[in-house]
Formats: sequence, C-alpha cells, structure tokens
Amino acid sequence: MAEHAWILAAVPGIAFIVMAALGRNLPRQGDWLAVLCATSIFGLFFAVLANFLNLGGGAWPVLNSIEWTAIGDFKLNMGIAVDPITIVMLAVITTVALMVNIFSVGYMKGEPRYWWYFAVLQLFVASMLMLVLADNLLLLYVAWELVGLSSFLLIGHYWERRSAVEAAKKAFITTRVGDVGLLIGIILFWEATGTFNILDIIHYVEEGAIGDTRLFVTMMFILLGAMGKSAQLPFHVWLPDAMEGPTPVSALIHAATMVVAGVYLVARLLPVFEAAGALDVVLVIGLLTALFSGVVAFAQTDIKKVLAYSTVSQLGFMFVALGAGYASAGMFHLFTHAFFKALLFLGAGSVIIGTHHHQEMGQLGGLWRKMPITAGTFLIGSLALAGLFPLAGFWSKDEILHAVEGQGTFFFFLISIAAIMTAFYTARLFVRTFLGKPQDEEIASHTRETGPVMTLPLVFLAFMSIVAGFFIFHDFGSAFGFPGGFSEFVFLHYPHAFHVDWGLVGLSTALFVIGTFGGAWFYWNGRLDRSTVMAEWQPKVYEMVQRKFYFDDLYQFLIDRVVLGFSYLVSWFDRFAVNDTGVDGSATMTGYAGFLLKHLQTGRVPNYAMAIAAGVVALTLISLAVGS
Amino acid sequence: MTTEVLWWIFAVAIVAVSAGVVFARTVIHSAIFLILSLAGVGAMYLFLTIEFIALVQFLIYGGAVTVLILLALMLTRMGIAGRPEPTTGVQAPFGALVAAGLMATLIGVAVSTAWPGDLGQNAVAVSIENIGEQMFQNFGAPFMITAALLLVAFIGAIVIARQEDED
Amino acid sequence: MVPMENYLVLSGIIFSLGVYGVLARRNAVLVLMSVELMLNAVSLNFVAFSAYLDPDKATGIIFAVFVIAVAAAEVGLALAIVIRLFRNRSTANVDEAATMRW
Amino acid sequence: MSIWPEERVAAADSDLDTVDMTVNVGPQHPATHGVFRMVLTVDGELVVGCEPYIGYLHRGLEKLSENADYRQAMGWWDRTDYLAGMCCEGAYTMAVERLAGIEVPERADYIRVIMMELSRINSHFMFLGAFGADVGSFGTSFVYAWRERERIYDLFEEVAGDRMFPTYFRIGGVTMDLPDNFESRCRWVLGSIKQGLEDMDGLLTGNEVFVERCRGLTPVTPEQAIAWGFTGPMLRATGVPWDIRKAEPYSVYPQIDFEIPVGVQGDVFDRFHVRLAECYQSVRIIEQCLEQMPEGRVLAPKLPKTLRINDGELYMPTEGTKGEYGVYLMAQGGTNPYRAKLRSPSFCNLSALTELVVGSYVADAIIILGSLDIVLGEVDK
Amino acid sequence: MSSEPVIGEPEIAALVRERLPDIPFEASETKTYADLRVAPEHFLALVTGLRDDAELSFDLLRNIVALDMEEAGLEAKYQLYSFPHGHALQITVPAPIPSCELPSLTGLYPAANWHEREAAEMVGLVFTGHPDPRNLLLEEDLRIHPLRKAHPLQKAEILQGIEDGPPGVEV
Amino acid sequence: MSEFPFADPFFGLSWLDAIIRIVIVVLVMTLVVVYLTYGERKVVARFQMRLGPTRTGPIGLLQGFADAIKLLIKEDVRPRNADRWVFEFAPYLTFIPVFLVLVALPFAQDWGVRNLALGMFFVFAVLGLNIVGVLMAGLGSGNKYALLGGVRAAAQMISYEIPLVVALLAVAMVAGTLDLNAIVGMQDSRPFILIQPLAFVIFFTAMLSELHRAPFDIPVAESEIVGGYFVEYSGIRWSMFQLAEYASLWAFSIFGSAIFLGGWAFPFGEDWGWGWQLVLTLIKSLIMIMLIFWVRATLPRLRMDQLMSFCWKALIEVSFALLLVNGLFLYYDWPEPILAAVNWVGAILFLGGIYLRAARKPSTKNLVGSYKHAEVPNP
Repeated sequence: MAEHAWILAAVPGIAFIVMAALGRNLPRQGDWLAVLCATSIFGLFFAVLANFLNLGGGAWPVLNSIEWTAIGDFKLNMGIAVDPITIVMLAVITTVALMVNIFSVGYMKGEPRYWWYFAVLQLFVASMLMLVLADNLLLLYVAWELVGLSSFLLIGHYWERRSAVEAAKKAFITTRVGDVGLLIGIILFWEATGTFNILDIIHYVEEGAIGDTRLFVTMMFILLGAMGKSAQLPFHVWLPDAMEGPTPVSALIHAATMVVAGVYLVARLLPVFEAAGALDVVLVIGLLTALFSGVVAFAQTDIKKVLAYSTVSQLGFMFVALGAGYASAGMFHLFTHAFFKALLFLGAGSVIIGTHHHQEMGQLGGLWRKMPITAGTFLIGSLALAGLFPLAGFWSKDEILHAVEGQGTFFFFLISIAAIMTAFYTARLFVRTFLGKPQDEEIASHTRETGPVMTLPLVFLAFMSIVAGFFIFHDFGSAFGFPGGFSEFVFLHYPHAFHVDWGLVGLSTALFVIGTFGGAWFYWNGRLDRSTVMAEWQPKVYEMVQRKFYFDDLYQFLIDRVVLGFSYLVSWFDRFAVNDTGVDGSATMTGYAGFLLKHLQTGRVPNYAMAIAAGVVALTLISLAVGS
Repeated sequence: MTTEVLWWIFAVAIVAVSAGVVFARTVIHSAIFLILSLAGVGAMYLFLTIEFIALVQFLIYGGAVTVLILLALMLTRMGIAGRPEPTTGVQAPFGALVAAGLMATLIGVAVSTAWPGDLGQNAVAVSIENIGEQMFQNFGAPFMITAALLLVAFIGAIVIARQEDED
Repeated sequence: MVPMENYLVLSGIIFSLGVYGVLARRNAVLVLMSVELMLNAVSLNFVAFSAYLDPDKATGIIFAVFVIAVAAAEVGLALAIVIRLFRNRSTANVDEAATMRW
Repeated sequence: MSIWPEERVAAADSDLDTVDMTVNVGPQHPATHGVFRMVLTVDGELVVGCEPYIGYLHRGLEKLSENADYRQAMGWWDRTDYLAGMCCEGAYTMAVERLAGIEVPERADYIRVIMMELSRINSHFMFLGAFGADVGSFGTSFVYAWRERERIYDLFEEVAGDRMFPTYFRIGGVTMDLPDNFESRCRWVLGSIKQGLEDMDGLLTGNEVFVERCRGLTPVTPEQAIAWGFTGPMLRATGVPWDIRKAEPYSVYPQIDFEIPVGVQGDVFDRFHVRLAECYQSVRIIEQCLEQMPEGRVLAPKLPKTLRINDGELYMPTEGTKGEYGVYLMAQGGTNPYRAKLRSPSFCNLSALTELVVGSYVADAIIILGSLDIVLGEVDK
Repeated sequence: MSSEPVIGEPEIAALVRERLPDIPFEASETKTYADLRVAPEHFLALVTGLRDDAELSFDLLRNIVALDMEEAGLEAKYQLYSFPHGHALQITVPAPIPSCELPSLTGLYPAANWHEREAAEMVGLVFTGHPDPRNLLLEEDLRIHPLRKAHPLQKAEILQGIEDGPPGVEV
Repeated sequence: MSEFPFADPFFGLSWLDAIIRIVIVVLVMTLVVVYLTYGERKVVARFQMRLGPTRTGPIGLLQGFADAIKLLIKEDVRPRNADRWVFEFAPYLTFIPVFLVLVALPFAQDWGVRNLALGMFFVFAVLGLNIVGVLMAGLGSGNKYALLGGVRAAAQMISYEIPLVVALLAVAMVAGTLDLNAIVGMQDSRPFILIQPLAFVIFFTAMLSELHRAPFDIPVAESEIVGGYFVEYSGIRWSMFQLAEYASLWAFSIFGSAIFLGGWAFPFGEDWGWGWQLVLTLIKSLIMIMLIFWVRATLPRLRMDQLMSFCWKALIEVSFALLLVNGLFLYYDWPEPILAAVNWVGAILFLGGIYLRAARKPSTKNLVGSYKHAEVPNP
C-alpha cells in the first residue's frame, strides 16, 4: 500500500473534480462526499502506515516512480517517496483534514457557495498530500503552487467582503515572492545536478557535487520559498490577514498543514542545508519570528488574530529547532502543534458560531458557562500550547529547548523568553474569552453551545493534544507504530534517543508558570485596568506592538515611496528621453514610411500569400545561387 | 516492371487530378478531384509499401476531410445556388509565374541533390509495430500536443460556426 | 524499381499546383483544398524520405501522421470560418474578406 | 435537440446556419396522402415557414349539387370523404330529410348507424396505417390496417354492391335491406377488427421509437384548438370531450351507450391514440345496433316521385370521421337545392397547418401533417 | 322510428336580445338553429358580443356560407357554437351592393381565415381586413366566382385572367 | 481437414491469384445481393402477413433477376439541373468502397481475397469513403430532397463512424490484433459476443446507421424526402445504389459476424474443413442480416436530432467507456470472465436504460386510464 500512497492524493483530487462539476446539484451540496473522502483517506493512511511499518527499516524510503515523459535524453520521472517524515505529515494532514471536514459541515451551514468551499477543501487536501508525497522538486513545486491556489481561493471565499479579497491577494502575492525564490532554487538544483529527485539531490550534495557558494545561494533561494509559505519574518504579514477565510480553513491550512510546508521543506532538505552551512540563517530567522510575533500577539484583540500570531511564533520555534540541526524536534513540534493549534482554531470557530459571529475578545468573556465543551477543549489546547506538563506542547517545546541548549546561552535565553510569551498570550486569550464576566450581555445572551458535529472534532483533537506528546517515548511510540519513539522514527540518520532531562523539565515548567500566571494576573476577571498598564505606561511602544512593529506600514511605505519614486524617475526618463526624441522622431519617420507603404496593405489574404510564396522562391533561388 | 508502369500511370493521373483541383470550373468538381488526388497519394504510399499511412490517408482524408468540405459546400450551397462569382482572382498570372518558379526550383533541388543515405534501392517496408513504438515513445510529447490541438480545433470550430445570439 | 527522385518530383508538382490554387483562386473553400493539396505533397515527401533514407526510425511516417492530424484540425477550423464568412457576407470570396471584422 | 424529450429544445440559434431553402412537399409526395402541396421553407432541418396549397382535387361539389336533383347529388357527396363514404351519405340524406320533413323507418336508422360506424373504423384504420408509414415504419402498420379495411369493404360490397362509393343511403332510408347472414358476417368482421386494433396497438403504441417521435410534438391547448376551428379527434385529443353524436345527437345515437375518448395534451400521440380508442367505441356501437335493430321497412313509405322542397334552410352538423361534417342546404322550391355547402372537417383542421408546422423539423412536419388525418377529397370538395 | 334530434334552441334569439340590447337584428328560425339577420354595420359588434358575453360565449366558428341571392345581392351566413353552454345559432349578413364588403372575422376567430378565402373566391364577397386574401381552391390569378348563380355550370376551359364583376352587372 | 484449393497463390502469380479470387467474390456477391433483395421482400412480407413475390419462378425465386433485367432496360434519366459528371459517377463511388471491403473479409480459414494484417483498419478506412459517393449523389442531383438526404447521410455517417470504430477497437484490444483472420481464429472456444456484448450492441446500432437501415433510415426516408440522395436516379444507376446498399449489408454482416460471432470458427473447436467453414460464415452472417430485417419491419424511424444526440450523448460515451474498461483489464491483466461479466453488466445497463426510458413515458395503459368520459359537452 505504501508504494500506492498516491491514492491518498488521488481520492480527494477526484472528489474535487466531482464536486466542482456536480457539487451544486448533489444532495446536500455534496458535503457528505467531502466527509466521505476525508474519512477514506484517514482510513487509507492507516493502511499506508501499516504497510510502511511492515516493510521495516531497511526498505525505507518507499519509492514508486514512473517515467512521465522523455524528451531526448532528458527523462522526467514523477513519483512518490514515503519515508518517516512523509508519514508524520500524512498523519497530520489526514487527521486534521477529517476533523476540519466534519467541523465545516456545522460551521459552513447555510453559507454561500457551500459546495465550492468543500470542493476547494478537497483540492487543498489533494495538493497538500501530493506535496508531501512528491519525490521530486518539480512535482513538489506544482503541489506547492496548488496549495497556494487553494489557500487563495479559501481565504477569498467571502469575496463579497473587500477585506477578504485584499487578504487573499496579499497572501497570494506575499507567498509568490517566496515561491519565485523556490522556483529559482529548484532550477539551480536542476542545472547543477540534472535531476529533480530529492533523494538524488541530497545524494549529489553529500558527494559535494555543488560548489559551496553556489550551494549556499541555492539554499537561500529555497529558504525564501520556505519562509514565504511558513510566514517567517519578514513574510509573516499575510498569515494574520488570512484569517479572513472561514475558520476551519484557518485551522487546516493556516495552522496545521500548509504553513508547515516550509518547515517540511527545510526538514526534507536538512542535509543540504547543513552541507551549505545555512542552518544558522534558519535559526536566526526562526528566533526572530518567534519573538516578534509573540510580542505582537500580546496586543491583538481578535481571537483568530491572536491564534494567527501564535502560529507564526510556533512556526518560528520549528525553524529554530531545524536551525539547530534537530529536525526531529522541529517535526515533533509540527506534529503536536498541528493538533492543538487546529483544536484552538476550531474552538475559535465554535466560539464564532456560538456567539453568532463575534470574535473580538473585548466583546466576549465568561463563555465557559455557555459553551462548556468548547471551553474545556479550548483550555486543553491552550495548556498544550503554553506547555503544561505533560501535555503535547510541553514535550515538543522541551525538545526544542533541548536542541537550542547546544547553540549557546544567548539563544537559549531568547527562546525561553519566547516560550514565556507563548504562555502569556495563551493565558490572556483564554481568560479574556472564557472566564470572567461577559463583556457584552447582548452577545452572551444569544450564545449557545454548538452541535455535536462541531464539538466532536474538538473532543477528538483535545484528546490528541493530550496524548500526541507521548509519541516521543519509546514504549508509547512503538505501541502506536513509531518504533523507538518519535525522534528515532523520523530521523534514522540523526538518532536522538529521547531522555527526560529533569532540569529542563523544571525550567520549562517554570517558564509555563511565569507566563501563564502573568497572563492570568493581568487579565483575570476582565480587569482591564491591569491590562492597560502597558498601554498607559508606554503608549508609543504599545502602539508599535499593536501596529505589528509597522511591518504593513513599512511595506506600504516601500511601495508608496521607493517604488513610486523610482517609477517617477523612470517615467520622467520615458517622457523626455524616450518619448519626445526617440518615439516621436521615429513615429514621424514611421508615419512617412507607412504613407508610402500603405498601398501594399490591401487586406486581401491572397496578396500576402503571393508575397510569401514569391519570397520563398526568391530565397530558395538565392540560397542555391550562393550555395553553389 | 509492372510496378514501374503502374507507378507512372498513377503519377500522371495524380498530376492530372491535382491540376483538376485548381483549374476546375465549379467547387464541387474541385472537391471531387481532390478526393481522387488524395486517393492517388494514398496509392503512392502503397507503392512505398507503407500500408498504415495509406489507410490513415483514406480514413482521415477520404472519410473525414473531403466529407467535411462537401458538407460545407452543401451547407453554404455554394455549388448549387450560390451567387456566380469570378472563379479566378486577378493575380492568377502572377500566381502561375510563382508556382512555375517554385515547381522548377523544387524539381531542380530534388533531382540535383545527392541525398545522403539513399542507397538507390527499393523502399523498405516499415512494420506497424515500429511505427507504434516510435510514435508512443520517442514522439510522446508531440502526440499529446496533437491531441490537445485537435481538441482545441474542434471546440474552436464549434464556437466559430455557432450562430451568435444576436443574429 | 522507382527511384526516390520520382516521388520528390511528383510531390513538387503537386505542391506547386497547390500554391497556384492558393494564389489564384478566389473561393475560400477552393483555397482550403489547395492547402490540402500542398500538405499532401509534403507528407508524400516525408514518407518517401522515410522509406528510402531511414526505414528503421520511421520518423517521416510519424511526421506524415502528424501532418494528417493537423490537416484534419485545420480543415475543421477553416471550414467553420468559411461558413461564418458565408453567413455574414453570403460570399466565400477571399478577395472580399479584406477586413478583420464586419 | 435531444432524444430525451425533457432536454429537447428547438434551439434554432445554436444550429449551423444554412441558407434558407424552400422544399416542395407535394403535389406528388408519399406523405401528402393525395394531391396536396405544402411549400416548406427550411433552415437546415428546421421548418421556418410553411405555405399550404390546396384545390388540386376541387370538383365543384357545391355547384354540382345546386344543379342536380336532391337524390342525384348523393353520388357526389359520398365522394368527399372517400374513406368513409357512408358517413357523408348519412349527413347529406339526414340534412335533406330534415329539410323536407321526411320520417325514416327505425330499422333504416340502425342500418345507417352500423354503416357509418364501419366507415368510421375504415377511415381510422387508414389513418393508423398511413400514420405508421409517415413515422417511418416500413409499411408494416399499413399492411396491418389494410387487412381490416379489406374485410370492411367486403362487407360493404355484400350489403350495397360497391366498396368505396356505395351510394347505399336513400332519402327516406336505405336502398335495400341487409343480406340474411349479415349479422354473423358483421360480428366476424368486428372480431377481426378488434384483433387488428390489438395488433396496431402492439406495433405502434408501445413502441419506444414511435412514442419518442410523437409524444409532446406540437401540443395544442383546447383554447387554441377551438380558435382554429378544430373538431373531431383533433379537438378531443386536446381533452375536450365534444362529440356531435352526444352534443347534438341525431339518428339513433341517443339510444346507444358509448363513450368519448379524449387525449391529454393534444399532441400528435394523443391524436393517434384518440383515433385508436374511437375504433373500440365504434365497435361497441355496432354491436349494440346489431342487438337493438328492429325488423321492418328500410325505406319510408309514400315518398314523392320527385322531391320538391318549397322553402327553408338548415345547417346540419354530423360527426364525420375527421370532425364536424356539416351540411348547409337552402331550398327555394324546385327539385334542386338553392345552395348547398359542405363544412368539411379536414378543411378546417388543415387551415392551422402553418401554425402547427413552423418551428418543427422536416421529419416532424410530415408527421404533423399525417396526424391531421386529412382527406383531400373533403378538403377540396 | 328515429328519435327527433334535439338540436337548435329558438329561445337563444331572446337570450341574445336580452344580453345585447343595443344591437338591432331580426330573429327567425331555420330547421335547426335560430337565425339572426343583422345589418353589415352592426355585424362586427354582434359577433364580438356573442363571443365575449359570458352568457353567450360563442367560441367556435363552425362555418361560413356565402350565398348569391341574385337581386338581393350577396349574403353570408355564419354558424356559431358555444362550448360552455352547448348552444348554437346562425347569423345572416347581407353584403352591401355593389362593394360586397364585409368585415373579416379573422381577428376574432382564426378559423375564419380559410372559410373567408373560400367564400371570397367562390361567390365574390370582399372581406376587409383579411390578412391573406388570395384564392384558396382556385388558381391564383383566376378572378371568377363559380358559385354565383350567373356563372354557368359549364364554360370554356380557358379561364385564365377572366374576371367576374359585381352581381347583377353584365360582364 | 482439407486445404482450400486456392490457399496458395495461383501458379505463383500473385496478381492473377488476386484477380481470380476477386472475380469469385464479386460473382458470389452479385448472387447474394440478388437473393438478399428477394430475401428481404420475402421476410418482410412474412412479418406483414403477406406472401411477397411468388410469381417469378418457383416461390418467386427469380424475382431478383427479373428486377435486375427490368432495371437494366429502363431509361437512364439525368435531370437537366444535375451536374453531369458528379451525378453519373456518384453510384460508382458508393459502390467501389463496398467492393473494396470484400477484399479483406475472411470467408474461411485463411481464405479471403487478401489476408491483411491491418484488416480491421482497412475495413474502417475503406468504408469511410462510402460517404463520398452519397454526398456526390446528393450534391450532383440538383434536387432539394437529394441535397437534404445527402446532408443527413453525411452527418449521420460521420457521427456513427466514431462509436463504430471505437467499439471495434475495444474488441481489437481484447483480441490484440487487427488481423481479421486471427480474430476469427481466436473465437474457436467462445465467440467475442460472449465477452464483449456491449461492443456488439454498439456495433450493431452504428451498423444500422451506417447502412441507412431502419430505424436510422433518415437519409433515405421515403415519407419525408422521397428516397433522399438517390431520388433522381433511375435504371442502371439506381440499381448501382441498390447493389451497393445490399452488398454493404452483406459485407457488414460478414464483418460483424467475423468479429463477434466467430465467423468461420466452429464453436467447440472441432473443425470440419473449409466447406463447412464457408457455410458457417454464411449462416452467421445471415443471422445478422435477419436481425436487420426484423428491426426494419418493426421499428419506425427516428428523427434527425434524436439520432444525432443518441450518437453523441449515448453511444460515443459508452463506447469510450468500454475502451477504457477494456484497457484497464488488459493493463492489469485481470481474468477474462470478469471482463465478460463487466461487459454484460454494461450491455444490460445500456439496453435497460433504453428500456427504462420507454417505461418512463406515459404508457398506453396510463393514457387509457386517464381518459375522461363525459356525457355532457361541458369542457
């Protein structure tokens, strides 16, 4: 089955075609088809997993490739490669996709273009699966762009709203900048090695087939793509805006799967990064991103925005782990993060539905009475995100701390700060949303717990958020098919047996306690006097944070001033140098010539054909004469 | 010997009917001469011992292309009640000149060139398996592109020939 | 035996006749038929080359197949254009179709 | 443009355009059932115009009747609807009798009804067979129909001495009494007719292709049908249960129990099917007549040697095979009518041909023409 | 003994007079139906009333008879029938001399089209407002009116281009 | 088992051998056509409870010859409007392709005029040319009925060629060859109709259309366009059209029986020699012909648009689906019984779909039931 894992991608692909063609006319607009599709790939994943594990260590990675086309000597192979990283990604994608599909049935009920939403969701799942299954960079790039497309379509799902349109465009264009880098990187690879196959490329690089400088440049381009997709500084701006899309989409695409594509790409090419000496760049970028977005998350008032910045921050954590050379730590955080962040997003979606589309924290509060299941699961997710022992987030964050430990105290200190911030804003989010008194009685009175179709996925994901961390343990992991625990399973080449470092556990618990209690103290019971301390004390700083360190304004400024200024220069040159002297002069010439030549322009095809034929005869005769 | 005689008969006939295509007075006669010319070229492929191409020629040209032409003539009723139009354009003499020049050039080139690899022996039969292998292996991409081209042409023809709503 | 030059000369004559038809005739369908004649001459040439010079690779034959396929596509489109022309102008005279739109 | 009727749209716009072309259907054409001509203007296969031309069989019935004795004229009248001569004779004789006030013996009335209904069956069989051929069946339905018609004609020959134009009715009764074995012969023929109807039903009505061709073709609403002057099966196919035998009854029809078959939507299939069903009703009528028929005279006594009618006029409608067969007579003394006028149902039904045909396909135009069931002798008088 | 047919209702004339009091007509009876004799100028109003009045609603035009009454000029008789009420009547309209013009009923009854064409060619009535006043049964360029009393039963075969004038006027 | 006497080239002269074979086939074909016309009249007459021809010879056996003689001595009329050469050559161009088809047909084991490796392809290619003659007749007659008939014939034949070819290609894929003799040889244990019934249904339908046979006889519709493209022909030229029609009927039947019914192959493997093979070919083709006659005597004619949409909306899709299914089976080398089962299911679904469409309509019974019986004329 593992060698036929392409079926996983084919099923939602077919579902997309069917739903795009018939969706409107299917009973219930085809949502059952979407859920059926998600369920079947969820089931098929276990078939793949079982088969993959049966094959044992020696046969990894499982390859299946066909010759797609051959043009001369160049043979283009398309195929899939299934190795432990892929399996992890598959697990995340299929699980979260199933949950999100089920959740969406409740969330999107009665929304416009219901069928189209589900159709594009299937397209996304299909392309994401293709992305992680691809054994070559070309196919990966195709899937990369396809996930971008589906992300664009889903962010802009409510295209009647101008903000949604803007957000979709922003996401598309911003990631496109990175994608161009990725494409250039792929082409550079191909030029150097003559293949798109990832394993071959790694093989070539390990043999030193590419020069150092060139390799570094190539890897920078690849990293650009990864940063764009994973919303790393300075490409992070699109991800918060992408919250304009339906919330389940945010959970699936902008928290669990698509945004981690960059992490996946870096992890996949980690040997190459290592060989290129580019890991430090990754580390620094990740750290900056984690810190920066953690700070920004303090000042956000929209639930989804907070979660979005939190996602950016956690992606930074993953990059940090990768930059430290510990791919397993990064992948493990990816794995756990997918569950609890999807849980949080879906919980936010549940809140939005339950409160009839209110998502500003200032208007909420005290929801735990009204929505106990949502609140409970949200609490679990929050604690997992903040890193409470022994929830999933704790173990993966622990791994990252452990990884950074080797990189120097400074980095360790910074990442600890970031961890504290995580706990802080998580606590703030939970407290302001669920605890205390309702800020707006009107909204509170209408709030209802959502139905089982939405709460059941929450419960499942909450369960996963609790247990996902245990996969790191040898016994637990092997019981669930990850022999040797998560780290050993994911990276055979970097065996990193997990052991509990009690000092680190203590530190990390301390970080959790500081952050959580800090957040809770500030915001407990809606006491905004404490929370506004910062704003009163340093309004400039607060504004800076709230304005997201002026990144959007910076970009706007760049476009307004630099680009337009340059354009002005160019236009001046065009007007005076090109237009007046060059164009007008030549136009006069051309006009005169046209006046002379217009008699040849009869508009009759036979005349032209005659000219062509006569020309051919003349040229042939000339060439014969010259040739002989 | 028989083959050569037959070949010459066919060659003269093809030239005659091809001339008929361009010189015939009515379009329908031209179309029928075209069928004969195409069939003659098909026979030439038989002389070259390549039945496959000959059959493709019959099937596509004889069965589809000329039928399309005749159908278009019927639909537009050009051959029956169309307005009498001058059949030959004003540039006929120049055209004749150019065509004659072209013919002379082509014949000259064909005869005078020493073709590399021409062993001076009879044409060799090409097996259909060979053609199939070549077509689907070495010419896979052109094959696919041709398929796409046919589809696009099909759709385009429908779109163009469709009557517009405001008509 | 028939030497290859015979085929080449024959195809040259057919081709030139087709050129004459394209240049001299006014009826659009007739022009189209002349183009068909030219394409035929070309594919005859291809096949003759293939049979005499390179029988193993069959490249010319493949090209002839492509020429036939493209000719079929072209005829379909061109006839659609002719029908369109005839409908709008009630003529199939290429000399009168001197503007791109009407 | 579909074999599935619900998808079918007469989408003339999307077809390839052609030059409009006129096609002469008739005067000599297999589908016109006589000398009728319609000029179809076709756009490809689509009929965009239709101009019917009649009069090829015009024989001046009315002028001839004005110049002939009341009795002499009968020979002309049974040549109008020549597929059902008895019905025409019946209409004419009853009109003259009503005008002159002549009483007809009851037995003669029963004989007339039997003959008229046999004629009706005969005419409807002609329609069923020819309609099958119009739709494209290779003569099978035609031959089926012909077998039964042959038997009816044989019966007519035995009764009246002639097959098609018997001139059997007389003003005041019928020429002569029925032959001795008539009842058994007639019952045998009726059995054969029922079998023939079953055969026809099995061959055509249940046939997928036939239904596909006829169902939903030019449905006519009752309002349209009345406005166009449709009567008879054409009107009944639209769902109006109107039959002169019931509405303005004449002869012995009030004593006979029968029903009026009607269609649903007035399309071609309904017209076909109404006629098929009417044959069963006619058989029923004949069977009742055979049972109820009294003995007695067949010709009124004391008829004048020369029939003179002093004054008066009347319009006498009867249910002909194609619809309302009305006879208008005006007498102003003398042995000849001053004015005789035939209201022929085929003529009225045919007058709506253009409206029915335009917008359909050539093949359908033929079927629609066939479904009108015209008889040119009646159209042209 | 055959049953006496129950067609024709003499009281229909009274009903018409009650429903359409403004229109003058003479009522009489034929052997079957009531006959309303109306002047040409009231003819169209009468027919419109007969068709549109709810109590009358004569929706079927059965027949048109055109007569040549010799000295009295041409007449047209219209037989109407009402589906909703099952009653029928006849209208007689004398055509004015010498124009012989009557209003066409094609606007009210589409079925009148061919009846009027036939009446026009056979007797020589002129229906004003008829959409298609060509010959129907006779040849298109024939302008004779065979059902005129003056028209002989037999005549020389060459009939092309011959025209009959108004009644009572020698050709 | 005796060898057929002409199995080897005659006197070693291949062209003489070909001529002799073709003469034999053409003579047989002429005789067959004469008796097919007679047979059709007889068979259809029995369907219609008539006797058919009885007077000419014993039970009318010489009727065909009488007709032929009558046609030969009839005046050959050419309308003034007709385009002379087109009009006169059209019958030959309809006839020649049919004639050429006979070259490739297998009449007995390894015995036809020529045993072509591309036999099936040859048949398609040559049959495609058949349309040209029809179109020429339609265009050249200078008659509007003929023109309409020609347009109808061209549209119909071009359209139906696609499902015909595709369905046969599906069978050829299963057979793995285009050689008709080899295809027949494979069917000594089971005819292909058992494993490719859907292809047979499509082939038979498309064949009726290509032959202009009821219910697809639209181009020659007697009651609409008075015979269509050959309305202006008379005498010998008309008989050429008839000859072509019946010869192609026969050729198609042999072709179809070779592909689906196993041609000369004996059903249970035991072969009784070439003489019986000829008889078997004849019997199997007669089965097909009888089916065609039966359909013609029973079914009315479809309308042009119904015909076209049946082709483009039903037959072509089904035939391509069949091609796809066969390809899948061959690619994955799944066993033949499953392929046969899938095909049977497909054929039953296809025919059942048509049947259900008929059943979906208001049936006769329903219509009778919905009649309103009114005593009072009060709608």
